[in-house]
Amino acid sequence: MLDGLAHMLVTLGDGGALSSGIARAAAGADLIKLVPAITLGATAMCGVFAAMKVKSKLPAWFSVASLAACFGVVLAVFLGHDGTPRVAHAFDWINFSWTISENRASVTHDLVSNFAFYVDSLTLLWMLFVTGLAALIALYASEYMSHDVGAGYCRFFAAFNLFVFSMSCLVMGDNLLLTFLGWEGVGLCSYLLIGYYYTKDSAVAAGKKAFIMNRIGDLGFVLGLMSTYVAFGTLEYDRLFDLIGRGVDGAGQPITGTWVVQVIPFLFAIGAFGKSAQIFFYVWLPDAMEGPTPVSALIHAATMVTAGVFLIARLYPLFAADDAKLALSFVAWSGALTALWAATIEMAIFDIKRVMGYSTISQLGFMFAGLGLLTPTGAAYHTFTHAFFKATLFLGVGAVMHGFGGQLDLRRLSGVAWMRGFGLVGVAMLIGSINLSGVPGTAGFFSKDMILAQGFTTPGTTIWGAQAVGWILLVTAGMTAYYTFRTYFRVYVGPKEFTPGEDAHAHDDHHGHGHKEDFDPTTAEFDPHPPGAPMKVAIGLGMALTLLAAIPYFMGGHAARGEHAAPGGWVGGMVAHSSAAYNTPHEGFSFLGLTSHAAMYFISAGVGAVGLLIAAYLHGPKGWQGLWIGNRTEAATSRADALVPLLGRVVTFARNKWYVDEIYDFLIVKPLWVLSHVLYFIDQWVVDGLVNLFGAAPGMTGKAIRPTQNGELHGYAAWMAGGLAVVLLVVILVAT
Amino acid sequence: MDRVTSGVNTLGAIINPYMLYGLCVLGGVGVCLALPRGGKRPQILGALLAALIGGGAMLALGLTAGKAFPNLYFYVFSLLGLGAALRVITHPRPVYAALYFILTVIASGGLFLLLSAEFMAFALIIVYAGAILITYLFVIMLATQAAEEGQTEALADYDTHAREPAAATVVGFLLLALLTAMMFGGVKDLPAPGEPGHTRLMGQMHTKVQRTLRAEGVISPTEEVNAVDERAGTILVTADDGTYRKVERKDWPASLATGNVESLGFNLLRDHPGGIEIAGVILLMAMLGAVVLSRKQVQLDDEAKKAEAHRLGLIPEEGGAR
Amino acid sequence: MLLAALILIPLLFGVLIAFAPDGRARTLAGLGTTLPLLLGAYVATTFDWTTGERMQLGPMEPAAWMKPLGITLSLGVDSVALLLVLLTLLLGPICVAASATAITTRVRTYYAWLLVLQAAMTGVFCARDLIVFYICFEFTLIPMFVLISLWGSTNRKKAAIKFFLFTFTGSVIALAGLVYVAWYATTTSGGKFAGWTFDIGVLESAARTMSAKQQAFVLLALMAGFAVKVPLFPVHTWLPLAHTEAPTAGSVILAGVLLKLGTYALYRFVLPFVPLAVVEYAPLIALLSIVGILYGGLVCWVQTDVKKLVAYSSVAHLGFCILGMFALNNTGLTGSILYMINHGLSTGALFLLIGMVYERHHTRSMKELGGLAKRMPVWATFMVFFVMASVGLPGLNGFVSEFLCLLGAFQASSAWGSGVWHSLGVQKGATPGDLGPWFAAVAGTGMIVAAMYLLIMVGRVVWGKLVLPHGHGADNHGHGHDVPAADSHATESTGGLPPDLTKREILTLLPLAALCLALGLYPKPVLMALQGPVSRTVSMYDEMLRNPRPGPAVEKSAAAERGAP
Amino acid sequence: MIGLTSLAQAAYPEPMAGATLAHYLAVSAIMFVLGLIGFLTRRNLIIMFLCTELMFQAAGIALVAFGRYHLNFHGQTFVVFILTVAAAEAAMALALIVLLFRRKESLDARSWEDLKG
Repeated sequence: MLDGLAHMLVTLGDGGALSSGIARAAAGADLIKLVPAITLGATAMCGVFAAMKVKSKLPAWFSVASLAACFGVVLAVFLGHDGTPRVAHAFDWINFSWTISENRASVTHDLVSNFAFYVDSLTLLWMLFVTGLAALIALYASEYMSHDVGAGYCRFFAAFNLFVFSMSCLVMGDNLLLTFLGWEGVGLCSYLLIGYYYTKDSAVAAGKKAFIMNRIGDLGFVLGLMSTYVAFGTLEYDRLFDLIGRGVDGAGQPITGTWVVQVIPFLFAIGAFGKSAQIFFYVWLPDAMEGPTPVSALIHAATMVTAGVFLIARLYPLFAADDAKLALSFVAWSGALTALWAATIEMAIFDIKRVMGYSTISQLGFMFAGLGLLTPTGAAYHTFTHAFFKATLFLGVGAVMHGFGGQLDLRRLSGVAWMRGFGLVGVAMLIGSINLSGVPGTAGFFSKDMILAQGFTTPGTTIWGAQAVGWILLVTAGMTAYYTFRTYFRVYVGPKEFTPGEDAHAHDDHHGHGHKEDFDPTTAEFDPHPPGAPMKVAIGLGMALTLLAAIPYFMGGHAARGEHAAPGGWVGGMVAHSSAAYNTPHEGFSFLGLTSHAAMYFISAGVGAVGLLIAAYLHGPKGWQGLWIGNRTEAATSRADALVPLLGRVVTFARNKWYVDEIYDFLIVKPLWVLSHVLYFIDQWVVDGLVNLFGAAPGMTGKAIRPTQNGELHGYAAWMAGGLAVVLLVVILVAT
Repeated sequence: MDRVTSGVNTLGAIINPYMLYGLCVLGGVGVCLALPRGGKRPQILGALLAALIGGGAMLALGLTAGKAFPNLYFYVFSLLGLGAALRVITHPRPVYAALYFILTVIASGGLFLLLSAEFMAFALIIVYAGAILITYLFVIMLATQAAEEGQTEALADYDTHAREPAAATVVGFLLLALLTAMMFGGVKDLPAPGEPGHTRLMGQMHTKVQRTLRAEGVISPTEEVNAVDERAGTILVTADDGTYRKVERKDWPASLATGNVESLGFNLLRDHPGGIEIAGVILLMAMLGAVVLSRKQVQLDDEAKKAEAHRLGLIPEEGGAR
Repeated sequence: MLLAALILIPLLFGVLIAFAPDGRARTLAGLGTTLPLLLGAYVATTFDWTTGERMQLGPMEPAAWMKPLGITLSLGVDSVALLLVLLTLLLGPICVAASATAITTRVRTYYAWLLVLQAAMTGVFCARDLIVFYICFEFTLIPMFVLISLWGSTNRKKAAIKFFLFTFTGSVIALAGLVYVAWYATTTSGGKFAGWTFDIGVLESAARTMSAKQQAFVLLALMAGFAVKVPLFPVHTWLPLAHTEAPTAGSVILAGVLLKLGTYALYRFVLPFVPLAVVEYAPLIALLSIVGILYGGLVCWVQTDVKKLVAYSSVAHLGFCILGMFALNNTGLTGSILYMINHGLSTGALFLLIGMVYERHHTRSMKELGGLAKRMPVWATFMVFFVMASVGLPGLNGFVSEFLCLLGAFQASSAWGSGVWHSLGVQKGATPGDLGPWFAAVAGTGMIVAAMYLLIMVGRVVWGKLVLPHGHGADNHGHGHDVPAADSHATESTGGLPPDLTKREILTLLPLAALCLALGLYPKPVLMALQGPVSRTVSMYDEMLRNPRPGPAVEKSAAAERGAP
Repeated sequence: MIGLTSLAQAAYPEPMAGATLAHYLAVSAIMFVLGLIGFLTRRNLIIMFLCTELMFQAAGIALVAFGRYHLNFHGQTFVVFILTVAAAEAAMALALIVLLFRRKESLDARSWEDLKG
């Protein structure tokens, strides 16, 4: 442990730490150890600030600076990275070996999982956007959380930094166990940050739910991890990938067709589903929107929820080692169904933040489908673009919440973009929306296209029902365009009209501190509070990054252009140099003489356009300000209202999230709760009752013979005489 | 072993078992009747019956002994002791009971004498009859209400009425039947003196041997006993001129024999020193205990006194003369 | 000598306190627990950790005590025992500090018994003689009984009696088993009477030659005693009651050390003494522990008394400990021993925290407490920290041990689906055994349940709106009421303590927190130190499990069966 | 001068003809049973104690008879101890009786049935 720390300190203490550090990075990836060190240090510092009762924005600036430094470190390592995976060893963690005699021979075994970081291009890709966005969002949060300056502020940034630390462990962990540490760590931070407004019961419940649902998935992760150890005798990625690459397990037996490749991927998939809120597990993510918006932006949109994608990408060799690709088919189908399922809900609900939450679930479904459809590149690229545009969208939504007293109902907000100070927000939302709905030319368009096209390219014989997955995704893409612009049209354009939220009690509350004087829900005099400089900087940067995210697609070769060397451009290159490299099938169908990917450009653009147009027709504003076909004149109504009765109960069902929470409650929680009560009853009355019965037996016996002990001297004497007589009788009978 | 077979004389040879059990039953009935019941008549009848049965049993024992009419003293002491014991348990007045007990003790002393336990016989009479029973009498005096002037002493209810006499007698005589039945298993006659016992005490009593020998004139006053070897039957005697000689067993005087007291003393002090110590401690403790207990002042509150007096029938009416 | 000093110093101070004035009792108790702690730290440096399996630090010549019976006053520790001794020593000063304001009546008696208890507990871990072990083992009952029955809460008498009788009954049966082993050891060598001995090392080798049937009976007897102490599933009912009623320091010691006496005894006696029976019944015991994990967890869910909840959670946690132990491989056994220490730290700390709230508000009911984060932020921070340690969050101590226990159970067979050890050598990380992935999978759901009940507890007590019990109000319905945040500081009485933790209380918690973190992030030294004794035990089992047909142990026992009457 | 065997046994003269061990044991048994019956039936505490003394007497007779039968002194030694115990017991018991009598002014054993002081 100490040598790692000492090395880190030396690195830090070196004159001109960063420059020399960068110089060293060329030689090794040791510098990357600074990321967890800095973030952990920042967490501790925030704790110190709390103890010192700092009442300024110091923790925020400190966090922003340290996160920016982290980003710088990652960038430096990235620039110095030559494509070969490296391991940066910090200190030993669970690392021990033992020698036992097996068959009279001493054999040494070990269990090694160190605090060591595995640096390859996949890691760096993830770390780049994790640290970059974290710094950006910390900046945003410095203003967003300003109402809570003091202990709460410190708490927020401590958890924030701890989150980045955990995320870096998750992404960079050199072994499955360290990944798991990060995995659980981000879960903890998610729990703490969702429940940030801890006096609100719904927030506390949401945090709890997130943690517990995650834990269910984590069980899959742990079992997968232990299976891996049993099969391969190691948890370290480099040893693991080496063995899988050779197609053997730890004992040198081939793994093809064994439980190793058939069972383990399923277990990890379940773990990934939990963290990434996929089918069966998604229910926690919408509730997680109870947390402050920066948290939603960073954790529940951009980074943490993509941990599942990362895990499968990281273990892609293991997933791909199965010839039948059972687990990947499972992943593909789960992803597609999740995408569709979430999209149906989004179309019905009114809470704009939850729309974003479900949209995240849906987009994560795309990513999983991409993984399942054998394009880890597509999945990674979509993760990458999604991180930026979804973060931007969240930041925008946060600005609206911040400005309108926590109002989130899209029926109560309209024409926000036209209001003073919200112009940037409107633009940012538009850019986010076109990315999300896949308007051609945007980053989101390209990344989604890679996955969609793969659905029709990957043979159905490899991935079971790949084409069906493709169709589902295509339909979902259309729905995505619809629900994205439904929100956009209703909230950001249209007549300027709003009802302020109940600041102190609404969704994202506690804004009262700084702005209470602005707010009086009884009068229409409410002055929307436009975002300040830090928020604007963050939103602007996010917007810019979102736009720039399309560029990597064109760096390097691309399938659509017939360059098969590194599909997916820059990201493709990054993935190809990592463990997630996979020879993705690209010779699918051809359509009008175009390759599948090229054809998909047009098809998905068409589908997206249909969705967008429907949204414009149903929700668009009237007149010039928006699109001309719209007719909406006030915030609360739209043409869609007329459709609701036609669809009958379906809308109600969808609006109530298909009652999945209730079904879970009825099928799992309630029975368990009843069972618990029954068990407690058993514990008190049967198990303990039995014990008490044993305990009471002597007492009862005593009670039964108590009358003989009446204190009567004669009685005792008579008993003695009688006893003597009996003894004598026995002696006589025995003796004769 | 010789001793066991020579004089086999089980109880079965003395008395027919059925007769014994019959006697037990009859004796039981007698004792039962003799117990105080408040009235006089059945008590006298019972006492007579019990006495008759007892006498009859003793007679039977004697007649069937198979030898010449047995030792008269045994019967005298036995009958005296048992009769007095019967009166101890049947007499309603505690003082009389205590006095009868003294009679029992004396009779037991007689039996002890017959069993050649002279020391114990006198110790018994001195300690029991002389000390313990006198204490009893004191306590009886202390713990009895003084009779009113001019009235005869009223007997307490608990003295005049026995508790469950029938049941107790049945239990008692059942026990007796069992106890006596034990003796049918072959209890032996008392052995004749013959084989020397294991007590070889003379070797330890040089002074006594020397004194006795001098007194009997077996040795001269100037000679001293040097060693006593009882097994070999020699006593080594040294003259003052340094010569020594042996006194053979045949020359030993009868008075040299170890007496009862000597034997008992050796047995007590040599074989049971721990027991003596413990007995001493017990006595000391008893003394301290008695002192402590008797110093304790019991304050009887009026309420309780009255209630108890009521119970005892001392105050017939509320507000009556005290 | 050092070990004897570790036992004698608290004992001496205990006696001293009994005769000291009330005012000095605390100081003396602090001294009497801190000195052994310092000495313990020194002992740890003199211990040779590289050969942890060797009994060390004992006197060269054990003093004979009862010669005819071969009972000696011999002391010595291996690394397992030493770690547990250190845990005991650490909890000593913490318990004294935690009692500073909580104990106001009969102060002298309290601290005297506390120190005597510590001496007895240290003695259990240091004993190398069976009788010394057993005497110390049983002697822990008396101080604990007194602590519960004099300074406990409302139902303390019943709890104390139940605690005493329950554990005592069990351990008497265990004594029968142990004495049987000792008796067996006197007659085995050539059928002649070899003289009594109670040296654990000697008995160990003798006991292994017993026949399978004899071992099964001995196992049953030992389990009867030690499983109660642990406590394993069906015999756990004394624990919640005792925990709930005990004073804070009592609960800390109960959770921290007393339960470990049972697990330690299992490690020290059951595993080495009766391997044949252990192999045969390991799945059954593992099953019971799994039942305990889930059952304890689910029962926790419906508790309203925080302390009771944590008490039941101990049942669940120690289920993991036993599961790992009976996996009979290195990972499992290492995890199990580490679990003993970790559970002592985190659960002990939780009891301390609950005690601190109880001292202020005189209630432990979740219905009457809520949202304490607002009022007691420092307390809340510690609470969340230790709850996370208890939940098994990686990076904190609980995870390492829990993971190792589960991994041990998981690998104790070949693979998924096979269930039984039959394809030896196919899987690198697998070890012979009869448990397997399914055991780990089912037990693993305990992780979820643990998160569930602990977070529900945290959600109610730490988060949410501030709820405090009625002080002395007229309308005391026991349901608490919402206290507006503004006047929350002045209105409620907090037993003369400030609303949040005092410096003393923080100082009691800090060492525990630091250790939780240290053992979570750098458990390597401990893990390596445990490998000596663990490997020694596991090697034997490995041998036996790999050669289920007449192996050396079985042959020996067959010979013994012929030889024995 | 006396015979060869007489010296050591001089303490035990010829047994009285006709009285066997059984005779003495029978007397002892009857006396014991009488004492027992007395103890069971009488309600006066003092008389009850007298009855226990009676049983002591019976035991003494049996012991001495057995001692005589075995030609040793252990029986008599035991009687010495019985005497000691009887004396101690009498002292204590009588003190207690006086105490009890002072408290309730009654010697009825039934007054003391309530097992509490």
